[in-house]
Amino acid sequence: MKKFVNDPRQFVPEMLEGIALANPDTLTYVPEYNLIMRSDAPREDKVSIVQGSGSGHEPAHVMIVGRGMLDAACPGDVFAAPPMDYVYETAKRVASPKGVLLLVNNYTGDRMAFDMGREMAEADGIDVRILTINDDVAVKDSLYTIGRRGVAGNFFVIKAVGAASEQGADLDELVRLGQKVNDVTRTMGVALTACTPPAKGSPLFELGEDEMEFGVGIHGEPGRERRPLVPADQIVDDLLEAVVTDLPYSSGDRVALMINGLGGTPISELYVLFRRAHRQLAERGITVGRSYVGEYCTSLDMAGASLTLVRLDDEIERLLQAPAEVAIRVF
Amino acid sequence: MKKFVNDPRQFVPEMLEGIALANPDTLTYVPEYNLIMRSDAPREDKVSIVQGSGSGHEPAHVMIVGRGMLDAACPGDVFAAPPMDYVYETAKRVASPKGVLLLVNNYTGDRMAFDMGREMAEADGIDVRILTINDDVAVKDSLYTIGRRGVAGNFFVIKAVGAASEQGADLDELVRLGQKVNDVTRTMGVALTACTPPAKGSPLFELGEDEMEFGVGIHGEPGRERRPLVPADQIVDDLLEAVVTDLPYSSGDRVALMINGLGGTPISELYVLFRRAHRQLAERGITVGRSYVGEYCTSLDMAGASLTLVRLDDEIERLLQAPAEVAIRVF
Amino acid sequence: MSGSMQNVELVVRTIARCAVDNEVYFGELDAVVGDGDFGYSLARGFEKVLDEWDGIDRTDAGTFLKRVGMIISSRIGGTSGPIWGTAFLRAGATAGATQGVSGERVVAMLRSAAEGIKARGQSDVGDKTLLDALVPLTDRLEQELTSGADAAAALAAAATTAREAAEATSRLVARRGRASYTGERSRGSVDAGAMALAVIIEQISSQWQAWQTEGVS
Amino acid sequence: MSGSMQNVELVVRTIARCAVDNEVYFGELDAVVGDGDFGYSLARGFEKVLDEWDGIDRTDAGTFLKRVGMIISSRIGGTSGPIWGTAFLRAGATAGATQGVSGERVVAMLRSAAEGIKARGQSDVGDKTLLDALVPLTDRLEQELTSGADAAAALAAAATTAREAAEATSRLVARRGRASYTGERSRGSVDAGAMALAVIIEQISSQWQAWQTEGVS
Ligand SMILES: Nc1ncnc2c1ncn2[C@@H]1O[C@H](COP(=O)(O)OP(=O)(O)O)[C@@H](O)[C@H]1O
Ligand SMILES: Nc1ncnc2c1ncn2[C@@H]1O[C@H](COP(=O)(O)OP(=O)(O)O)[C@@H](O)[C@H]1O
Ligand SMILES: [Mg+2]
Ligand SMILES: [Mg+2]
Ligand SMILES: [Mg+2]
Ligand SMILES: [Mg+2]
Repeated sequence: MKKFVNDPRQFVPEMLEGIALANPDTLTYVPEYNLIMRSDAPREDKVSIVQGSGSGHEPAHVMIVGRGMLDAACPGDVFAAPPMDYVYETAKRVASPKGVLLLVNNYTGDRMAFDMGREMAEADGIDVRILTINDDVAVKDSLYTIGRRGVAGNFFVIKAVGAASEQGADLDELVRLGQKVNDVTRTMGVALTACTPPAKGSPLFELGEDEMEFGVGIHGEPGRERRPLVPADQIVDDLLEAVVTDLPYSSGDRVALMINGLGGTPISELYVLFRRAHRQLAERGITVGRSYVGEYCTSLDMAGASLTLVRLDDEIERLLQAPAEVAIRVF
Repeated sequence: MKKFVNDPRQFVPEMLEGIALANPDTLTYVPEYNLIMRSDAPREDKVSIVQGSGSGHEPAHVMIVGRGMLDAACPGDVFAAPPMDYVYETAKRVASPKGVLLLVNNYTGDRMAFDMGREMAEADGIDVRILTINDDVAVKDSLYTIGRRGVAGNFFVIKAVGAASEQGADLDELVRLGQKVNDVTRTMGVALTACTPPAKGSPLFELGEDEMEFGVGIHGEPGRERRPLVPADQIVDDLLEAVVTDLPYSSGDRVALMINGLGGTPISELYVLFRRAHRQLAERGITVGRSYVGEYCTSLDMAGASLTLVRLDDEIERLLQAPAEVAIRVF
Repeated sequence: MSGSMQNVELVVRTIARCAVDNEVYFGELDAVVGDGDFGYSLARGFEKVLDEWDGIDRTDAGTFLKRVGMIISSRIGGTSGPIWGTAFLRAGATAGATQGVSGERVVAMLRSAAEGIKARGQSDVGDKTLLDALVPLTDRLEQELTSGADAAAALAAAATTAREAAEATSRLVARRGRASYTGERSRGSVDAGAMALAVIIEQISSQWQAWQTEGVS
Repeated sequence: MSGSMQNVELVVRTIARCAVDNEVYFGELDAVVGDGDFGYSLARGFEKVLDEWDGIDRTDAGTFLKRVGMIISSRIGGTSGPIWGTAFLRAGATAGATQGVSGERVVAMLRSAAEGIKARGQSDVGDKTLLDALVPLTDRLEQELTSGADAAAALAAAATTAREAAEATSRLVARRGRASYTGERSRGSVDAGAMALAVIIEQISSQWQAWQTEGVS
């Protein structure tokens, strides 16, 4: 296992401690519950926004806590939803008179933990709502699953409700906005390699030198199908076809385009993908109004990428443009 | 080769085109010379700051062109310094009445190209200065090399002179500042895997499952020595010892601490390293005043990291704090 | 099937040890079409149970099992925390304020646990989950006990059934859990949760003999 | 050594083709302790030379070589662009405004090229660079020509020397270029630039025979 790791069981706590040490003025860390929260949360005048999920998707979600985005994140172990206690304790700690919005990626474990956590918090008199995110078009047959997964498109929901909550929106309004963004967001991903969870120490699956996993999930779980590896442009065309036709996005639409790296792919390659996607969208008469290239939601060290589109309107675009300040930063 | 790539020869141009498409309002791309420049450069009232180097180190330097950092970047092919013509043409295009500052990482090829390019630009009457960056403590015996290499610490020089140039500093002042930052900056890196240049298609060297390359360069060239892989904390302690004792940094110092990913290492692991470095610096009585965790200067898809320290004073800290706006961005 | 409090404790302890000992194996099972964290999650949760073992409230079997369920669901994340936590909570509720549990009661407890899992997981037999081992093994246990088998024999039979049922899950397509995203490709490998249950019941069955021999009634 | 303009062109063309054909091999040589881009850089530069071949100013040998040097240093990056560009520029300057170059002149041109490389690279013989093949092969060429050998024989001898010298670089520790950072570890593998030069001179030597036989004097 070629990783920077000490005791694998301490991987998540050590990472969280690192985040806290790097942001002493803005973030508070509560080790008992894997909780990273804004030091100034909860605020009387603002709904608190919380997201939890398994770890291993960094910067999601522990590194996007901050002004204009999350008030708190409570991750579980690598790829495991947080225990319900973490959710409950987090909700208590960020409980604002305006309420708490729990953002949940649509996976069985996450939904159960957040549901149980919400029930417990409500019993304490906290006003809590849950918003489920499910942007992954790779999941075809939702009759036989719990439904589509929440993947990188999650970023846009967080950004939008984060911005609106700073502007004073109430819980109903935030649920409406988050739902609206989720409804116009679609994602599809591809993996070139499997990822290696620290506690497992070996890759989750084997991919041949000439293979890729199309429609992969962000937990290292295999995807829609295994395909021969093709050139970058062809991969983009295939991802785009799946995503564009799903909503569908049509000629005349203005979109946000995200090329998200899955953890082991350098940003140079992501821009090669972005170039093609931008050109092909233009061919389809779709205008890229906002561009996102980098790592937003990863699968540990997996080489791969996902492509997300969000159909923009003035309301959404204004929220995406709003300032924010989080732990992943350049300067 | 598990990469998103089309024709490997088009890798760099396609990446650059992607950057241009993602930043239509702020950047201009000149394909003939691999040139990415601010659309508003040159400005009469501002020295233009340029950096070139081989490609494969992204976000350095093509993705950090923008307000408060570079005015232009002219990369060569992957790991190859740009031809002198690129440097010359770039200098011409960003020539400001206040002059042009060329930042050069200390490698044979880069120094020759920039030197030749500067001579040609000067012959055209452009006021050009070169500042060489050499923060890599891994190079021990500079009698037998061209000297220490410029690696991730480069970021701090760019940030400082970028900020000062926005505030109107002249060429002499920028050279003084850049030199000053370079003089208090030290870096050391470690690789867990080799990287794969697209044109080569296979890893540059082989590392056993239990080996790491200590003191590695950012061009995939092997490092100081091959060592058995040890836990993350031990790696940090060894890097820190090499870096701290070199300047040396001493008790009472206030520093910027950067943990830089080499391209294939997820940010979660970088925070595990950061945590230990922060704690160990505290043990040594050294205060971390500014924190940088992420990818600043990479080696394609290499799994690995480098640790950089900058000794801060008020002047340097003010420049590092100044706002900037570049292509690698979160929102 | 003798119903002392000690037997309840021994069974729970065996489950916990089994989860801790098989961390790697259970994780590998989950890695085939899942995300590989099942072994880790289960081990961390039951480790906590063992850590807190002496302090767990033993007023009666019901309380004891419910406390175990709470430790599990507060510590285990993923799908398994809520699922296994619910199973222990429900089993505890059905056990009630008694020191010992009869064979009949054990069957009722297992049925409650299965119902709890179904409700919590919106899942049923045939979805390729641990239910596909739990329900058949409960049926077999009931059948053996009804036809007069002693606890040891009934447990041995249930263990055989559990293993067969767990292995048979490889013929199913997953309709719940992480594995369901791969659709048809989930066929051909066993469900991690079902196989874990088989390993656990086998372990209980073989330990049972030892407990009886050692006189730990 | 006959000195027609045609021979100059044939030699340059052979160098260019050789660089393009050996892209992978030269890259692999550079990967051992360098960064693996040498083959790529050289191939892209000489590809450009071949692309622009017909349009290159052929007024005289000096102009021709200098133009080639300019194409190279405008297109090749890395260390090799300036190094090889300088070599051609210097050789061209020494060739001067002549249509043909004598054997003696060729030796002088190679000496100028080596001096140019030394100046540009702040390097010398023994630093484990292409100079460690270039200088010995020039010495041998001079020696053979002085003792009356014909061009073919002198080239063949120089090629043998170049190969030996290139192979001998594996005993050296790199003191310049990317390989120097690895210190002692650079011992044991040949220098990419030196070996490339050996391959090139071997190619010229073997082609030379063909050119003469085909009457391309
Ligand atoms: N909806 C469900 N209902 C019942 N059991 C389930 C359900 N989903 C998954 N399981 C069981 O849980 C096991 C996986 O547990 P775990 O790895 O913790 O879940 P995940 O990583 O998918 O969150 C599966 O092998 C299966 O037996
Ligand atoms: N300072 C120098 N002087 C002369 N030749 C050099 C020098 N440095 C490197 N070389 C030659 O160049 C070759 C490497 O070229 P190239 O791969 O383009 O350089 P790099 O990648 O290090 O910039 C070496 O094998 C060596 O023969
Ligand atoms: Mg999981
Ligand atoms: Mg190079
Ligand atoms: Mg799992
Ligand atoms: Mg090289």
